[in-house]
Amino acid sequence: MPETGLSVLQVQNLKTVFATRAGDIHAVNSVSFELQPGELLGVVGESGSGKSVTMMSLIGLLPSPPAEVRAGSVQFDGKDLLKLSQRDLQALRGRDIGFVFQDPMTSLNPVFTVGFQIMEPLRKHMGMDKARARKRAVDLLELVGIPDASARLSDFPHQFSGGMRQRVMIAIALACDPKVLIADEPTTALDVTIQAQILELVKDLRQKLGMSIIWITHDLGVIAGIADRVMVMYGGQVAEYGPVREVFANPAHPYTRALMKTVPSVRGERAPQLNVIAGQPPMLSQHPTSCPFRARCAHAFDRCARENPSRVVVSEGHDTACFWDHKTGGPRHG
Amino acid sequence: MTDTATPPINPDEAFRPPRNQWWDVWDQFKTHRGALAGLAVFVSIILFVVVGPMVWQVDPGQLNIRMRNQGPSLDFPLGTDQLGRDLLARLMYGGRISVAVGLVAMFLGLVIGTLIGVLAGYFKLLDSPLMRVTDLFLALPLLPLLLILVTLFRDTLARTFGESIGVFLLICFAIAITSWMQTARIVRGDVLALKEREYVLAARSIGTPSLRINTRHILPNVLSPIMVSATLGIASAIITESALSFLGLGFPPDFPTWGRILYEGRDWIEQYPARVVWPGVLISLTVLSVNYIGDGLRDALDPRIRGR
Amino acid sequence: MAERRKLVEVRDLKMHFPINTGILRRHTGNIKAVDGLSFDIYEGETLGIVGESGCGKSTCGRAVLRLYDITSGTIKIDGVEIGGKSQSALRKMRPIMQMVFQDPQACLNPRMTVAAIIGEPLDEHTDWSKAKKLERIYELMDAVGLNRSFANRYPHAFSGGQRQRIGIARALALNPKFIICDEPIAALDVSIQAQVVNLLEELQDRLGLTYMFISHDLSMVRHIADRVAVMYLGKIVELAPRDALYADPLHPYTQALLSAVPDPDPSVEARVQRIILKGDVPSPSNPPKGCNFCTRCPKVMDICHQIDPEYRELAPGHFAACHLYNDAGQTGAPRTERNQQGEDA
Amino acid sequence: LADRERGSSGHLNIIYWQAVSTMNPYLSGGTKEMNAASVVLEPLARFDNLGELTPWLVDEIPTLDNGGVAEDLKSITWTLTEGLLWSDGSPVTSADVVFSYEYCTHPEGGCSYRDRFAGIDRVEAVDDLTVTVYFEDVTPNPYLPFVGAGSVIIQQEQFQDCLGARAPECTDANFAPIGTGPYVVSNFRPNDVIEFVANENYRVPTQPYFETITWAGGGDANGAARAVFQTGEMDYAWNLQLAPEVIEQMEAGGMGELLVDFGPLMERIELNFTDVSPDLPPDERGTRAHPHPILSDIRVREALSRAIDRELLTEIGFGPMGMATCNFIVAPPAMASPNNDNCLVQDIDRANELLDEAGWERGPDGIRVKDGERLELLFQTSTNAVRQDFQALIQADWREIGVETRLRNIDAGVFFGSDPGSNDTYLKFFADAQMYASLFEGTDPTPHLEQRRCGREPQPSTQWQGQNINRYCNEEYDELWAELNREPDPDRRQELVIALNDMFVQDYAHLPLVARGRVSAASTTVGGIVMNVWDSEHWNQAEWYRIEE
Amino acid sequence: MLSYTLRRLAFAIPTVLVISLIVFLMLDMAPGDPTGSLPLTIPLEVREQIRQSLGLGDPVMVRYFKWLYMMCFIEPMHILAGMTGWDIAPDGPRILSWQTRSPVGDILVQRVPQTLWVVGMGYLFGILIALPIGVISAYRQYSWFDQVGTFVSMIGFSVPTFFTGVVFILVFSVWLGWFPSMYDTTHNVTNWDSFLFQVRQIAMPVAVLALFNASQISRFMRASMLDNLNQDYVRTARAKGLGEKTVVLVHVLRNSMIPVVTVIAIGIPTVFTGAIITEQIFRVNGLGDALIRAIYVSDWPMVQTITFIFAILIVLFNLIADVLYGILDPRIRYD
Ligand SMILES: Nc1ncnc2c1ncn2[C@@H]1O[C@H](COP(=O)(O)OP(=O)(O)OP(=O)(O)O)[C@@H](O)[C@H]1O
Ligand SMILES: Nc1ncnc2c1ncn2[C@@H]1O[C@H](COP(=O)(O)OP(=O)(O)OP(=O)(O)O)[C@@H](O)[C@H]1O
Ligand SMILES: [Mg+2]
Ligand SMILES: [Mg+2]
Ligand code: NI
Repeated sequence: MPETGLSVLQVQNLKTVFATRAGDIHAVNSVSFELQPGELLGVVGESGSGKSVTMMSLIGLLPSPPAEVRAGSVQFDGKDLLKLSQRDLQALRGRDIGFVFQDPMTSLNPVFTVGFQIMEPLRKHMGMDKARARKRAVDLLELVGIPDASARLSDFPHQFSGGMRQRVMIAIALACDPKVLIADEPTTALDVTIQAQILELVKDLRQKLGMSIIWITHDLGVIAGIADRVMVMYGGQVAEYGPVREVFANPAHPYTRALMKTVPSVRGERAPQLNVIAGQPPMLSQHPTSCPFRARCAHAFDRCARENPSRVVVSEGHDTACFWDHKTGGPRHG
Repeated sequence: MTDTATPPINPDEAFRPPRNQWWDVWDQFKTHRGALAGLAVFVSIILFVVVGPMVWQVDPGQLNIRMRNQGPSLDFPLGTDQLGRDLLARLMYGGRISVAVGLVAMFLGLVIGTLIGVLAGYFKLLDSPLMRVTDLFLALPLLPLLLILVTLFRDTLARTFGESIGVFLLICFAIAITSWMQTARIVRGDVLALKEREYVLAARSIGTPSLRINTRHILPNVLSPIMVSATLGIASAIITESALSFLGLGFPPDFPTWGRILYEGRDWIEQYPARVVWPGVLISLTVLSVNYIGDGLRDALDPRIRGR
Repeated sequence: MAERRKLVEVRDLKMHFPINTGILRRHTGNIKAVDGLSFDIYEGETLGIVGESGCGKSTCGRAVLRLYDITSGTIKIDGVEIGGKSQSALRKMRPIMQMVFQDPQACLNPRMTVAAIIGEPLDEHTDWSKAKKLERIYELMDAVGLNRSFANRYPHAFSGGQRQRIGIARALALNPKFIICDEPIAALDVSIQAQVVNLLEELQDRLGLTYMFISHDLSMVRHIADRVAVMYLGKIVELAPRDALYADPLHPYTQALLSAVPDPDPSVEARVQRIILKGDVPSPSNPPKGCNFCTRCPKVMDICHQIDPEYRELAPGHFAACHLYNDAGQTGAPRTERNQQGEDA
Repeated sequence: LADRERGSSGHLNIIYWQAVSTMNPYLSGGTKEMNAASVVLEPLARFDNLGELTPWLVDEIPTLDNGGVAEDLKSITWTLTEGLLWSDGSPVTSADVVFSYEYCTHPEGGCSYRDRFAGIDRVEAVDDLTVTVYFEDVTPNPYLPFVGAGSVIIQQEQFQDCLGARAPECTDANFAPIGTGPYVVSNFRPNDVIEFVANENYRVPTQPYFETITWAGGGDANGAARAVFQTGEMDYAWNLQLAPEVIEQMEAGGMGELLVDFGPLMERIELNFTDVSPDLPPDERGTRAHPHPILSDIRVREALSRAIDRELLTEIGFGPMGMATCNFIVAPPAMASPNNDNCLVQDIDRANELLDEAGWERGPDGIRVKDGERLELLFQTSTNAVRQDFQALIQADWREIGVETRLRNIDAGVFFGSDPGSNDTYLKFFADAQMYASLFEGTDPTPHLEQRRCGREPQPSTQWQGQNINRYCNEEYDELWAELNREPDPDRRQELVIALNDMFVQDYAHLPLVARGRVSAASTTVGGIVMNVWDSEHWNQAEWYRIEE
Repeated sequence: MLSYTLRRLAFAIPTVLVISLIVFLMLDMAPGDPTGSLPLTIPLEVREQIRQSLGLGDPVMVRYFKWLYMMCFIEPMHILAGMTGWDIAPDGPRILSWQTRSPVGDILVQRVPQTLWVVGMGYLFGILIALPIGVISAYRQYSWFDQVGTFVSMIGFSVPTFFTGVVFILVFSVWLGWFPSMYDTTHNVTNWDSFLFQVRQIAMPVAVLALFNASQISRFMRASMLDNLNQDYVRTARAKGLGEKTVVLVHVLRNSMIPVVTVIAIGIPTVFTGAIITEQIFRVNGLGDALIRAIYVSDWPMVQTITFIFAILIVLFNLIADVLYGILDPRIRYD
């Protein structure tokens, strides 16, 4: 369990369910984590493991219906975000918490100019007039490295390349100097050279503005490069959580271990064959009563099918939800 | 196995050879409440007009001069008209024609509209000419056109198919030829977008010729706008038929179609509103039921919704 | 290497999308999506094509299969020239060459069942009985690792990796010799990427397939390809055997590309020196004068703004187009030597 | 009554649901245009509500007795009232009368009332006020030209540049003719609305009583009736062709009353004497070369007539606005034959007997058969709610005597058109029976009776033009008509008309059904209206006034 | 975009000409007869003369080109002269209606105001009603509001206007006496009172038409909103902290309007041919009334001219719709 301290954001036992015609989908189950000031938390996990849903649940961005946040609390600035009224949430979104969405191609409104879209939160939250908002928008675009920013304000999103659009999204999220930035796979759609440009930018920003960042990605390489802590998710749950070096050096959860092995590299030895995690991700159609990874787990045993493991601390600030002890190679006790 | 990606494998489903996908459609259709209600109403209307006259064996043309303009009674459940004809029998008998014309004309119109829309959308060269033809048809004054059609073809058709079938075909054709344009436009718009889809390219890479690309990949995906056109098309076909018959371009005056009953009742609206309300209700019910069936079908035909 | 048969020979392939303007639809310019590519693919090998988004990789793949009417150039597949053939004449060639598309969601018709999708090529090119087709469909599903019981499902009910398998099964249906894989893994997450890549490799081993593997994921390309071509703005800037390229990239763009790849090991990550490119990719309708890369190149020279560098073989099997290596005695020369040494590694 | 002044009644609203398209009756020929024009343009003499000739712009009607009509019956001389002024203040002269003749008879003018001037040799102005009409032939009835609302006097000054082909181009004149009538057009919108103001130069100083008239057009008969009977928006509504119950119910409100009068308008069924089978060659189909296989037998025709319940038709279709009849000439009353009342009562038994006699035996389904041919008739008419009801009723009546009837209704524009290319015109009559109404202008039925003469039938050689629609042919009839056409004595003429009528009707050449009244509605607040079926309904428009409560 | 528009315009002219020729030939073939509506008392010889005086003696192509010349040159000049008071009206014959024997152009000019007042307003109000209904139905899909909306619009579409029109007249004119049952085409709006009268007299026909139009357009609006409400950019807008109102009415609406605006634009030409039945019931003598009457009496020059104008409008508004599409949706490029 994460220790309580001077955290900006503290999530406890978050549970999100999609009520669909075919039944409930338990997309997020008892997720808890916290975010320290100025920290970058990397979130990794397989597609469909609930990364995006978790983050969107925090500030009520999921479409409801079908989404329902069934339990948990999200402490931010002394308030529980899940209990805030719609109006208070609106005041908070964009101003205190910025969000960069997964798909830059569709996340910008195609019929408004980029400038309009950047200026919108500025005028709403910071009460800026048009001229000042414009000036700030130019600054933001320059900050994210778009050349000739003032001219490009009046362009439409489709006139931007994918990488530039992603940077516009980041500019929007940063517009009001939020305390927390949530970036959902901001670089997946980009090629490496542009991804590198953005990673540089983020490092820069963190230094300058001191904001806390949650960074979702599949790319372990990215996490390794920029994150302070990492949270590995699987099947709607937190599988492992800890400082990045610690987790990469001593992965405690069998899923994390398997994940590390699947990735090929441009450097070093070229493996003759890639490792895969056999099997399929879980269905999430019921509240989990057993370990979601057990069907694909190399170390699964009886208990895994009977009980859903809760998170246990394996070392300082590093915990995992598994009955198997990577140090001993046998079942964990207690 | 409950938490693997695939739902528990249903033993019947597993290894069952691929079945006609219309079964899937039906399975899904069954779960759509509005559509089922629509289907029930539609079937009742069909029964009403097809089986109805066999049960309620009253000649719709039978005059009962002494029983003119009666309200509902045991002998005349819906009352009688200005010549003492039984309204119920007329509605049942007339409904056959109205529903048949509505369906056939709508269908013909859809076929023409879809064909033109697909051709225009798919083949760049045909686009401009076909859309101009659509403009032409939109601009053509309907009535003179129908007059010409009737003059040119009624006798020939009547001789080849017999009077009533000839007139029926003529009317359906006339309505279809003057109502396909909307469909064509909508379909064209969708096809323009669809043909750029990757799965169309994929089909081309397999070597599927244009014709089958259209029938297999494009047409099924424009079904939903077509369905909307169908719904609106039935209503306008029924109303147009009555206008035609009323002008003497359609069925002989002793064929009591719904539209005609409605038109005839128009003058009596104040005295005997029932005479307008009943055919009006039947037309509206038909349209509504088709609309809901269309809704259900659209959902059912979309496998993405089906799974939900 | 040279004794192997060339299955695909592409010479000076150009694919320009016209820009027409004016009342008379005058042809006023071109989007030079692919602008003069030449390469060969040997039987049984995998040619990787990398490059950033929008540089013409997909267009190149589609043009080679003649899904587009190409602007100029020749394409020879299995000894048959198909550059100028009509679509109906190509129909007979289709079974030899197939394609796996970039987006597994978009390339499957959402209204067809898996069986129907995989069976479509069979419907088009064979006159087998229903039962025989079904037999083949099941066989293919087994081959790509799809459970037979999925045959009646629709694409939306599958995960991305499974969808990509359906696409692969469809491509395999007619026993092709040559498959173009257009970013088959870009849309998938890591563990599934690995599944697909393994599947492709396994099929190549079993069936002796030839691949053209388009991707912007350099680590995957390194894993799967035998030779790699790097594209930038419609042109190949460098083409070399895999190990030669990764070990010793010649073109500044390739160098930047490789240096930008993040490494999953935090300790390595911390040490890596990145070449961060500045500026944006120019538009293919209006490429810069001289070398296409001159607007972003960290090693740009005056000549780069004047003359388009020639695409030359700088070492056996290692081609590049860069002024850095054009004059003997420049910085590039010793590298070439080193490269020669590493050739058989 | 004495204190009524010109303009004292204020404003009058008239609604013509069939709107007026022009104010020049010569260029239209429609009754509605004639009616509207009649409040501006006037003839020399017109018929009053009893059908009597009344001097209008003249002091007396010229007759043989007063010497106005020449002894040889070849000319008639009219003398204008002195001091008549056009509405623009200029005097009315005989030159205007002559001009009116020239205007309408110009060969390129397309004047609709050209036939009013048929048989005229010349028209001469004797002096400023006297004008003589010379006929080519002996003309026992010289009261066609310049008599009645269809033959009005127009101002030479205004129309002199509008002769012949230029007639339609004079839009201003055609829309606002200068006239002698009680009103002047102040605004005219074709097919929409006319606004009239009182004519300052009208010859009766206290008239017209209404200062202004709005003559609205458009809408439908129902709305027009409602506007008079129910909302009171309109004071007068013309030609209410509505079901009797509908009108009755509306009238019950008490805001307006129905004005009905009977003229020569009569609804009838024509029976075809020729074979119109489509199997015949096109130039023989529907000609006298092939007599009708069924209807050539007078017994069948009589049976059809007797089977019809005319009283019922009247009740359902027209109520108080119609009268069952068995005559071809139903008006003027003096000319209506008293000899044919036998058909007024439906006689199914007699009809059956007749058909039995004629050899038509009932088949198993009740339809009669002879020589393997079914007694089946195609019965067509124009599209009109009442006519379709009639079709249904007659179909039922005929069904009762074993005659099968197929019905067809045709758009009126096509049915009454004369396009030789269309097979649906009443002229071609490619059916066995057809129903429509017709009438004649004025009080003299001679031209109307002429229509049934042999040789006047439409046929391919005449491009299907001709007025003997049912292709009736009877030498006796032709001779009798020739006699009528020569006969000046009114009493004898009356006898001849009745004889011709009886001959035609008793041949069952066509089946008269209902004499139809002209039906208009007037608000109870308007007085002075006198319904007139022989002339314009607005013949005495100047005398209409508002009844003060 | 400009060149696209110009190119389309250049194509529009031949299109309209071809349409007009086809319509002309068609009308020539039609079985109606301009003398068919005259009383039967008028003898056939006279009828034939009337036909000759209408110019029916000329060969059809001659008549067409005469008409075309008049339509494209003389009539516009006359109408322009009438509007501006300039003395530019050329001499020479104008297109004369066979029925009224007056220039067709003048009649059309007279009829445009009514049509715009009533049919135009009906369309306008239809849109104004339809848009919010469509937006709310989509925003609250499957709520009772949506269900009722679907039901009412289907009824509104399938119940003919003559029924609703007569019911309105009975209730509001006959029983309640609120509104006149007949439209006064001579009424001029000069001051507040006359404006109020104008409002009263258009109230019912506009209501009837608005109901009908709203039924159709609200369906389109709803479908289009539904398509857009689930888009990713909506989530982005929410993430920026914008209020629901801004999100729906600015971000979603603008995108949803793209197809709807084109549907509306394509529907505008039908305003000009009027709503025939409604015009008849309320005695609004507009263009629709002119057209239908002309057809009934086979007044082909009138029909031809109205059709020609209609064809121009159709071609033009199709073009406008396409161009609007391009303007509203910056992604669309025409080249
Ligand atoms: N609107 C929705 N309705 C139903 N289920 C949903 C919805 N949105 C997400 N889910 C389900 O919630 C689960 C978690 O989805 P989520 O988007 O959080 O995955 P993710 O970890 O972000 O994956 P990716 O890496 O592909 O973005 C998935 O199983 C998905 O099917
Ligand atoms: N049909 C087309 N018409 C016009 N331009 C096109 C067309 N298809 C592609 N292009 C242009 O050609 C260029 C190359 O596109 P292509 O799809 O080949 O890029 P890519 O390398 O596959 O990029 P990605 O990695 O994003 O798939 C792009 O600039 C694109 O805009
Ligand atoms: Mg996600
Ligand atoms: Mg691509
Ligand atoms: Ni433009």
